[in-house]
Amino acid sequence: MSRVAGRFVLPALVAALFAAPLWFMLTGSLRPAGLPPPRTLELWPPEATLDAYRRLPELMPLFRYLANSAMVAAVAVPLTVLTAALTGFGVRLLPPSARRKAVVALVVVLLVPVTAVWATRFEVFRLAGVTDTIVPLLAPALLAVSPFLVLLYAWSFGGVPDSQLQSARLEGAGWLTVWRRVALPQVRPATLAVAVLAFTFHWANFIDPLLYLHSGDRYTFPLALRFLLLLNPTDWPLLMAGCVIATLPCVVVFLLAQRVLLSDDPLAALRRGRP
Amino acid sequence: MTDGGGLRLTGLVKAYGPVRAVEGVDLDVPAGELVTVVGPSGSGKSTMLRLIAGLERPDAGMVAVGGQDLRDVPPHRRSVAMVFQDYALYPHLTVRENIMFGLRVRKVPKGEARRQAGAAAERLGIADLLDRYPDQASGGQRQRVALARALVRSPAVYLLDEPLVSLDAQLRLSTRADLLALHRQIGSTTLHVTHDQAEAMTMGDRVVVMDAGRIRQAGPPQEVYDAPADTFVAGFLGSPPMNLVPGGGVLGGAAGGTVGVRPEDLALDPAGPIEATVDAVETLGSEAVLLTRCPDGLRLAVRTPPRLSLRPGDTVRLRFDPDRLHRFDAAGRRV
Amino acid sequence: MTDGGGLRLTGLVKAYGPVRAVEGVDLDVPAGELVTVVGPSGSGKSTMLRLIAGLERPDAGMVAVGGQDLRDVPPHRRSVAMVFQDYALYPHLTVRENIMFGLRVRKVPKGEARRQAGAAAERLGIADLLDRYPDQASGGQRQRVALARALVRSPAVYLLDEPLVSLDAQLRLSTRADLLALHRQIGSTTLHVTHDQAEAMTMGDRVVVMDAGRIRQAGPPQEVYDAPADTFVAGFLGSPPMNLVPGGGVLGGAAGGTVGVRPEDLALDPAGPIEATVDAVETLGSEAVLLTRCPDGLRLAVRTPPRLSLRPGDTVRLRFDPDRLHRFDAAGRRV
Amino acid sequence: ACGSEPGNGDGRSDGADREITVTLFGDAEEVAGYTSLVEAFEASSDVGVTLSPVATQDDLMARLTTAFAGGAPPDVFLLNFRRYGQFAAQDVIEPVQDYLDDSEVLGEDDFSPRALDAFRFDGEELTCMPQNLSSLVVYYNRDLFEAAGLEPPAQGWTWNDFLAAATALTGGGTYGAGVEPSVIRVAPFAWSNGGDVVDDPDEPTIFTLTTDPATRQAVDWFLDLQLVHGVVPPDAEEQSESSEARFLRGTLGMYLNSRVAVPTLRSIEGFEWDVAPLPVAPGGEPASILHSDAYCMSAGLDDHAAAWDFIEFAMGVEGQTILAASGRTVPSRLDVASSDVFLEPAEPPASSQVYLDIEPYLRATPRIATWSRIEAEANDLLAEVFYGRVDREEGLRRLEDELRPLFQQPAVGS
Amino acid sequence: MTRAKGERSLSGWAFLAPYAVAVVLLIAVPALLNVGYAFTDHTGLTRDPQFVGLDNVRRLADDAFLADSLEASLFHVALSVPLRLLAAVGLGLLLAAPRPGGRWFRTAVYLPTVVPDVALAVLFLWVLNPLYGPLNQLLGLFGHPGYTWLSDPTTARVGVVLMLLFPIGEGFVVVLAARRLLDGRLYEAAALEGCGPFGQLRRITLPLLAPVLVLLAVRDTILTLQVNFVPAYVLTDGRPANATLYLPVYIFDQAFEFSGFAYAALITILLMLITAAIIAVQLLAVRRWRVLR
Ligand SMILES: Nc1ncnc2c1ncn2[C@@H]1O[C@H](COP(=O)(O)OP(=O)(O)OP(=O)(O)O)[C@@H](O)[C@H]1O
Ligand SMILES: Nc1ncnc2c1ncn2[C@@H]1O[C@H](COP(=O)(O)OP(=O)(O)OP(=O)(O)O)[C@@H](O)[C@H]1O
Ligand SMILES: [Mg+2]
Ligand SMILES: [Mg+2]
Repeated sequence: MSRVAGRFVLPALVAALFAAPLWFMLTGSLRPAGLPPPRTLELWPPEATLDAYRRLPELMPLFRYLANSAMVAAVAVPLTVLTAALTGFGVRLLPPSARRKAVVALVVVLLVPVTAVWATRFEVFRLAGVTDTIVPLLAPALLAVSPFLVLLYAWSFGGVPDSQLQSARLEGAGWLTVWRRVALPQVRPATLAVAVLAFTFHWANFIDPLLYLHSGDRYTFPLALRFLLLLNPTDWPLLMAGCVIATLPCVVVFLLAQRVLLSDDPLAALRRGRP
Repeated sequence: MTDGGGLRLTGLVKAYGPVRAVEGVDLDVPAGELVTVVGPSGSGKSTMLRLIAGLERPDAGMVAVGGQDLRDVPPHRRSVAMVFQDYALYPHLTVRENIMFGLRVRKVPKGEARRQAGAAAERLGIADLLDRYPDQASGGQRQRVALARALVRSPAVYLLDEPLVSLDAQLRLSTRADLLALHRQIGSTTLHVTHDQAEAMTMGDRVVVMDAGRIRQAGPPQEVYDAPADTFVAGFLGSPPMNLVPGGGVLGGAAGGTVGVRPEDLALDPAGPIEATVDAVETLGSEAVLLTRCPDGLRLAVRTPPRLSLRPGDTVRLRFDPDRLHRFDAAGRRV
Repeated sequence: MTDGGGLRLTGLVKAYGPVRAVEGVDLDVPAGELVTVVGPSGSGKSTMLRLIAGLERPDAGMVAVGGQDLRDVPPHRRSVAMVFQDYALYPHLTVRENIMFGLRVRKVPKGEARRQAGAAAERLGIADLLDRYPDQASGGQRQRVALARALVRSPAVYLLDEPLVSLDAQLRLSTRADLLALHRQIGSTTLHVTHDQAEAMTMGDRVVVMDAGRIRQAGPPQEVYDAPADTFVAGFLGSPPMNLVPGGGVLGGAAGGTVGVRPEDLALDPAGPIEATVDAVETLGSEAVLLTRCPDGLRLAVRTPPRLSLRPGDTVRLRFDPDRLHRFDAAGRRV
Repeated sequence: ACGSEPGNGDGRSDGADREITVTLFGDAEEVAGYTSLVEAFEASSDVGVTLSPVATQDDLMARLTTAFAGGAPPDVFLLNFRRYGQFAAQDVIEPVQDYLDDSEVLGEDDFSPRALDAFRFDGEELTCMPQNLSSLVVYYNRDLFEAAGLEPPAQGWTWNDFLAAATALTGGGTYGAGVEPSVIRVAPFAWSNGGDVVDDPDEPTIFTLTTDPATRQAVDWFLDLQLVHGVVPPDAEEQSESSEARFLRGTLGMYLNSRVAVPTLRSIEGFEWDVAPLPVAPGGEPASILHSDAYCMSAGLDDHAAAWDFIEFAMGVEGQTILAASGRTVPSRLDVASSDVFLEPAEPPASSQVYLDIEPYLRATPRIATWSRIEAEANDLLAEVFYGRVDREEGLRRLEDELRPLFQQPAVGS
Repeated sequence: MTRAKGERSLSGWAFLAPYAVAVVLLIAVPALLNVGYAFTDHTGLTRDPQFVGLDNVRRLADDAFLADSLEASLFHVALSVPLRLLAAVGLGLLLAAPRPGGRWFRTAVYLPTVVPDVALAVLFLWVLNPLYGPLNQLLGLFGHPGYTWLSDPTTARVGVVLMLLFPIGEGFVVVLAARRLLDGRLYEAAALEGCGPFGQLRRITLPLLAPVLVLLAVRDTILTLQVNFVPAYVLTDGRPANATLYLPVYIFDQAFEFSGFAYAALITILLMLITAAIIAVQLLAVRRWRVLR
């Protein structure tokens, strides 16, 4: 029976622990406004209501902010994946000594604190004439969000044997074709992981819109959440509803990806998903 | 199909750090010839193929196909197909897609590519695997997929790196025949690396024996077998290999040199000049090999018919055919 | 050293989903015996070894070593060493560390483990690779590392899954001899899977022929060769394999059954009863194989001495030794 | 939506067209007010406005610093008084004095002098136009007062009256008063008692919480509310439920805050509430602290005409009325402040006159460049003392000692 | 030049080129500007910074807040990085094995990672709530009175670490994927050589995952020191008594709140040096794992 404990009871406890924050966020958003905070662990609010969600759009142009966020994500996520995948493949192609140098260089890039570039980047954007456009929000995508994602790809591509890459070359494929048709399809779990991480990043990106966007009607949802936070610091249901809306797309994207990403055998899961 | 053009290697050298994998190879393969390459493990066979394919840059020397120097031609522009020792199948593609890959890359229309892939699979007996993935096939089946992938194309040069090792004896025999038929039909220049004595002897127009990054001998198989250029080749081809007797010994003196005799050129003969004790009898079904030892400690292998009632410890007398002796000088070269 | 104890398999069954890899295997290997296992690709050889090692749980049946049922003994507590078909070397360890691994796990002191690893490498001719990583070695070299790793230990049972395929003929021969010597010295019960006819015939005290998850025949090699239990075994052992003539044909009628004759039991004889045309001549150095075709379309392989001046298309006459014919009934069983 | 709008990006630098960017801060409802203001302005003018709101003053600072450092500051930005010194000291604000003097729409005496004075960095020239005039007041729960048999607070009530009321209200899960421990909450009490929190309001070099006896008395009275009398929710209670939430729920008698609380308090349905002035020190005089935000124009831009047009409109009767309607601000325009829009809206508090009565007694904290930093650190330390995490004497001494260097920080941007 | 680089490595560099351009424009140039500013009197508001030499460096020496900030950051890294790594690796390995419902266990572990920083902080304001928060209520079940988490320097720091123990999904997924890539055959070989489950973990899994683990550790160190402060900023904003005034918070305050742009630039350099030093120590410590091979 200790087998069952090891295989199921422990994982289930861990899972419950990690799911708890999200659960409490959800139930928190369903509490009626003005109810005193619960004094015991409460799994479901007594008079659950969607009232907070109804009040949200009245307080701010919720849907415009959401649409702006969605548009940024729609452009930035594919761009991030593309950048990371191409760069990671480049690292993979280098001979071992050069590869080591590239990895060290990427770690150095990773080392540069974000605070070092926030304000000074503005200068670059101003010179390029792109302040108050979507471009500054796409800048992280051009950097693959973080060199970490590039390294993730490089490492995944490492799993594709040299002989396959060479075989494809001999069959007449250029390196871009090899990347697209031989290497990329084999690291789809990595692509999914990068896409999820990129989506979470871009969707929750707060500092870039704060610093580089000026027009209120271009704002993304994380900025809007800050307005909400101020509005009535004690209106927990409203706040939680805002958080739920901020979190929901990430959860949905993740749930779509986890079917493959976290399944017992990602390769098999991908094949089942084929048309 | 392609007429290809011959392959010429001139002074090829390649080292991996301190390891000198290929050390000056010159080879001339006329268009359409099939050459088998044999040599001990680590002798640089795979490396030579990789140099021809352009997957490695030679440290020195030149590869030319059809008279054209390929120095600056990247692999995907060389008209070369290769079967890798480890198959190099694409795990994310089905067997059919694996076979079609090279055609699709070269913009052959999908329907046509499918048809050709189907035909190649049919020929190699893997037609029923077409919709499986490589990891759902057994070792031998995978190897045939790799072969099919090379065969659907019509390159100037085929490079086959031990394409049959994972097949069982029966399958090996039939695939070997298929390969030969195909070669005759397409006529591409082909280099075939193998460890198998039978393949080396039967498949090629010529056999190339490599050792330590160099070509020791190249020529028609029977010629190489009958007149090995040096003791290395003599000891390498043939199973069991030639009995080499430094100094000549019982086979007749050869001061400073070596005298060799093949096991099949020794025979049991109660009146033979050589006396030996039987160390072991290896019965191979159709024949047997006697491992014997002369009183002076010299070991001689003798090929005999099976079902002899000899036991280890028995004493036998052997005769040899003086015409079939091979003589080598002190440096091991044939005289 | 270990005396090991014999190995007994009783009614072993293992299926992967719909694929029935092993379907009821009974086998009894006395302590210290070396058994070779042959069979076509996919016949369940590797699966059988994995069941013995405990890497798979049998669906039914039992594995016992030295009389002890191993059902609930996990692999790391079984005294079993295995050489995997694909080597399974640890990429993060040097060749030396790979060989030492098992010793270190068993708390053999470092110095002692190094010494033993060095000795094993020496014996297999890979001593100069000791400080390289597996990916810096050639295919044949890797296989020897895998072998060395198994050989430094002294388990009750050795399971060798095609341990010699990647070696060239010479190395194979010498390694084979090494293995045999070692076996004699250590005396562990050993199962040796191979595709190589010569190995199957020469190495084992007994040979086991598998097909489709079952054992077709088990016995001393020459006995199996001389008296194959059925047409499958007859066609499987021997290279080229036995000529099988359904209905008997030119070999003399056998209503409903099959008559077989080995290529070495056919001989060229101008007065022979069988007329045939030569399709091909495969010269193997020490001998040649004639592939011939009778007027009724029947193909017969004939083993002959080398250096005959026959060309494809020539007509020859063949004789056979009636005592050496093999007769099988309609179900393919020997009569 | 963004990508499809042609020609965005560098609209302003074209020169010919009249486009300005206005950066300001506020919560969702305030921003809605500013949006109406901008719409009204655009309807009456040829100037186009890009409204660029952020939520908090911290966010505002981040955005302004980035924009200034990057060389593209907004035309107009809203600045709280306590951050003002930092900007004024570095001459990045285009003074409004000349524009106001030339204006045909606005006159200096339309506005609260106290508010204007706060934005004269050198004491002479007006640099920004303060748009509101909030102050620290006491919101109280009328029903609780009645239930406890207390008189509602009246003009001129004293510290003792306050403490007595708070004590009477405390008990049974209810607390008498809620106040956050910070410099701007303590200062009015010190002023009322004749002291000051710093040694020199114009060129401060140190806090005087312990050295000035009058200030010390006020500080002790303030700290005693929590540490001795327990009429203010203790640490854990305050963290669990803020004073504002408590007041909303009806379990807090009095709540000290500025006008900013009003929109939230208006959501109260269960009881009556109103606003009262701060209690006066025994023998002292009334005092409160100025809370004000001002429109500033960035220095160094080519043309300030359009920006001034906007400020003129926002500070005019129409603009101030629009904002006053939100209930959140006390207009700095005294005519609008004393009009019915502010004093008699349909909703509480009934006694909005309180904000105006205190106007003559409003004082401001020092305007030095490092003030916002000093204040932030001081609040931290004060909270430690207020909630008894450190000993009172030691905590106050640390507050004075540790912050002393901040007063001497190199004068930024000199 | 026959010994010229192979076309393959040329192609490799070509694939890296766009990224390199982006790095130069968006990281190198801004970062170098920032380094330059560290030796000026730039406030962030004016546009004509003057070179002041080492004035700012001298200021570092007697900045008591910086000392507090350093202490907070180092405490945070020392506690947070090992715990986060342990959790990610432990859970990754624990949940990697196929089992019915395994996917949902893994999903649950990942979920907190998708919660935006601000939302996470807001949530933990409630979790750590001294009277109503689930954490103190849980402690109550064991008869512990609970803490006023955010009032005491130590518990406040622990609270932040606790909060950051939840979003470990990235490391978790990477460990999971890496573990799956390992050849099952190696485990079989090891088992047959007498290696039990623990031995396999020690001799096969960990060494083979070493490059990934080191990468994760390096990244987590950087993340913890430099990026993860956003939720901390919302949760505690440096309080109480500078206990959570992590370096990035201090930098942010200096650069954006207090017109200390140049000084902030200098502390940024300091932060980078500290991060590099910690990473160097880590790499030295695992040198024998040959992670860069
Ligand atoms: N990438 C490499 N790094 C270092 N040494 C290498 C590398 N590849 C091959 N070698 C060495 O070069 C020599 C020749 O290798 P190669 O693969 O050409 O041998 P081979 O003849 O194909 O052997 P096999 O029959 O075992 O496949 C060997 O000694 C091998 O160890
Ligand atoms: N993991 C698996 N899943 C599904 N089928 C499998 C698996 N492993 C083996 N098989 C199937 O089981 C059968 C027996 O496989 P096994 O590996 O034992 O063959 P083998 O005799 O060792 O063949 P070879 O000589 O090619 O190595 C084959 O048909 C194979 O396809
Ligand atoms: Mg090779
Ligand atoms: Mg097998």
